[in-house]
Amino acid sequence: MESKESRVELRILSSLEYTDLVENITGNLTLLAGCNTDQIYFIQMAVREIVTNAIQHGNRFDINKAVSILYEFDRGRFEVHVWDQGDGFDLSHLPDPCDPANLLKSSGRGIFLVRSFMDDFSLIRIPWRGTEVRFVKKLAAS
Amino acid sequence: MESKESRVELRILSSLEYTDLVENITGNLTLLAGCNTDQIYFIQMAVREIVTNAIQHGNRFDINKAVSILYEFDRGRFEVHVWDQGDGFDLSHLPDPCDPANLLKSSGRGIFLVRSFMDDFSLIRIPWRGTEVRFVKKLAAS
Amino acid sequence: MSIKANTRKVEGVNIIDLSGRITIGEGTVILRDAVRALQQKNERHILLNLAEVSYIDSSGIGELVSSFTTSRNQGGKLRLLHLTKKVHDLLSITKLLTVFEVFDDEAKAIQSFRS
Amino acid sequence: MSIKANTRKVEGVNIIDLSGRITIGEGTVILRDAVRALQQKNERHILLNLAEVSYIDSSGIGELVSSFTTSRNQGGKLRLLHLTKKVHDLLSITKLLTVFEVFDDEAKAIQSFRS
Ligand SMILES: Nc1ncnc2c1ncn2[C@@H]1O[C@H](COP(=O)(O)OP(=O)(O)O)[C@@H](O)[C@H]1O
Ligand SMILES: Nc1ncnc2c1ncn2[C@@H]1O[C@H](COP(=O)(O)OP(=O)(O)O)[C@@H](O)[C@H]1O
Repeated sequence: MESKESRVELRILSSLEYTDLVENITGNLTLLAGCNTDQIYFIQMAVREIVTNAIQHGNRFDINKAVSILYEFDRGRFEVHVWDQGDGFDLSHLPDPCDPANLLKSSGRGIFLVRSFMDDFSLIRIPWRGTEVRFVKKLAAS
Repeated sequence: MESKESRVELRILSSLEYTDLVENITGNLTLLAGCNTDQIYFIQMAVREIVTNAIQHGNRFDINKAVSILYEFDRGRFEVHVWDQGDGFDLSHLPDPCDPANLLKSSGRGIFLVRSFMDDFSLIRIPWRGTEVRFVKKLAAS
Repeated sequence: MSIKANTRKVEGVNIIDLSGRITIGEGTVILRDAVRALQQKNERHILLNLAEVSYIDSSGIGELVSSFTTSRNQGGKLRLLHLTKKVHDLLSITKLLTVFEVFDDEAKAIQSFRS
Repeated sequence: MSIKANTRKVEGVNIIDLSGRITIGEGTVILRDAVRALQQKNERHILLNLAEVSYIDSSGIGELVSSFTTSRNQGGKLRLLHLTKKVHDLLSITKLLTVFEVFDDEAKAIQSFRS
């Protein structure tokens, strides 16, 4: 595949049954993008965490709501957008899972991990439509 | 996965680079649907042929046009819809590739094969929007 | 794709050998059930062997933490054995290496419960 | 994922050993190029060994047919060896078994070009 941009969109229902499928597809696409083993692992993990959040927190497992995933990539970057049909949330209000007060909490580490491993992370609330999470992994021009 | 219906939608650009990806995804979904090896082979082939047609004949490799694939399945059936943004064609005017006069033609066997292996096949032209091809493979309740 | 948990007892320590993927859903449930089964029998020395864990997600990490805290709340001890590089890195970045006692050697891990 | 074509000559017959997937794009191009290379050297006896062909799509089938007709138009012969069940079934359903001469045995296939 040349350095022109590739784009693939995927839409699933709000059930965790699809997370393995999404992981497989993400794996296929990262290979197509020429990612190395570490990049594949980090991108698969990031997509899994964010899609799980979209199903769980965004659409609250409502099977009538969809999660859309848009992959855009070329040799230099792998970008992912995930939309759900929920009310969104405020990134600036998320507790820091590494704060000693939160260390023993049993949740709240997903977005932290994604932000640690991805090069760019943002969240947009789209009024009346839902939430979009976007992140990018830069791929070293190898 | 229970017998309730699953639904996954995929959108790609009009380039043959995506056909292997689509085949992989189709493979993943047929496994999720509990298809057997033969069913997987036939469904993968059918999707490949119809998506290739959509890219090639429908969108004429125009990278600005998309091909959408909707998979709907449960334990009893695997249904696929493929949309392109082209002008469509008339199924009833397709030459029969098995007619002795056509046997030595180098093309024109894709739809014939899909119709041979699938249980249902139809084509709808959607005015100003494109063409939808739909087919179904019945899965024996095993 | 999913996880297996086998429990064996060595010198008074219950070792749960986990293999596969500890992820949201089935993966975390199997881990939780294996730990709870021991806690219900009042077994207080639990060692989770993660050598064969190929993948863990944030829910899996959360489940390790819950297992640790429920154990501690009962006056028990839950420790970790044989972290793969991936799991080690995730526990490191989430600062959980400061919470868990982690061992590379089964004998030493077992011994640690004596003190 | 794609196809390989290796040509060898046995008793005046050019055998192209194909392996992999003969599908639209690269797959059919490699087959076409291998056949053309022989035709340009005026080699008229071509045997396509499909034993290792795991998959063929309608474009691949079309390429087999083109190879056959260009060969015949030059007064040559192109025959098939070792069809897998999948390829056999596809050629059967498309009535192409009535077009191609197909062999299961390399020696017999080679011999057939003598007559
Ligand atoms: N798509 C989403 N829609 C609404 N809220 C979300 C979404 N994603 C995350 N959140 C909120 O952010 C919090 C932190 O998410 P995360 O870091 O992934 O941890 P966890 O999922 O374990 O809670 C969630 O508990 C939830 O309140
Ligand atoms: N999506 C499509 N849009 C427009 N025309 C199509 C489409 N799919 C098939 N066709 C027409 O039907 C013909 C037969 O298709 P097919 O049986 O797949 O054989 P082939 O692709 O080898 O020509 C094509 O040549 C084309 O004219």
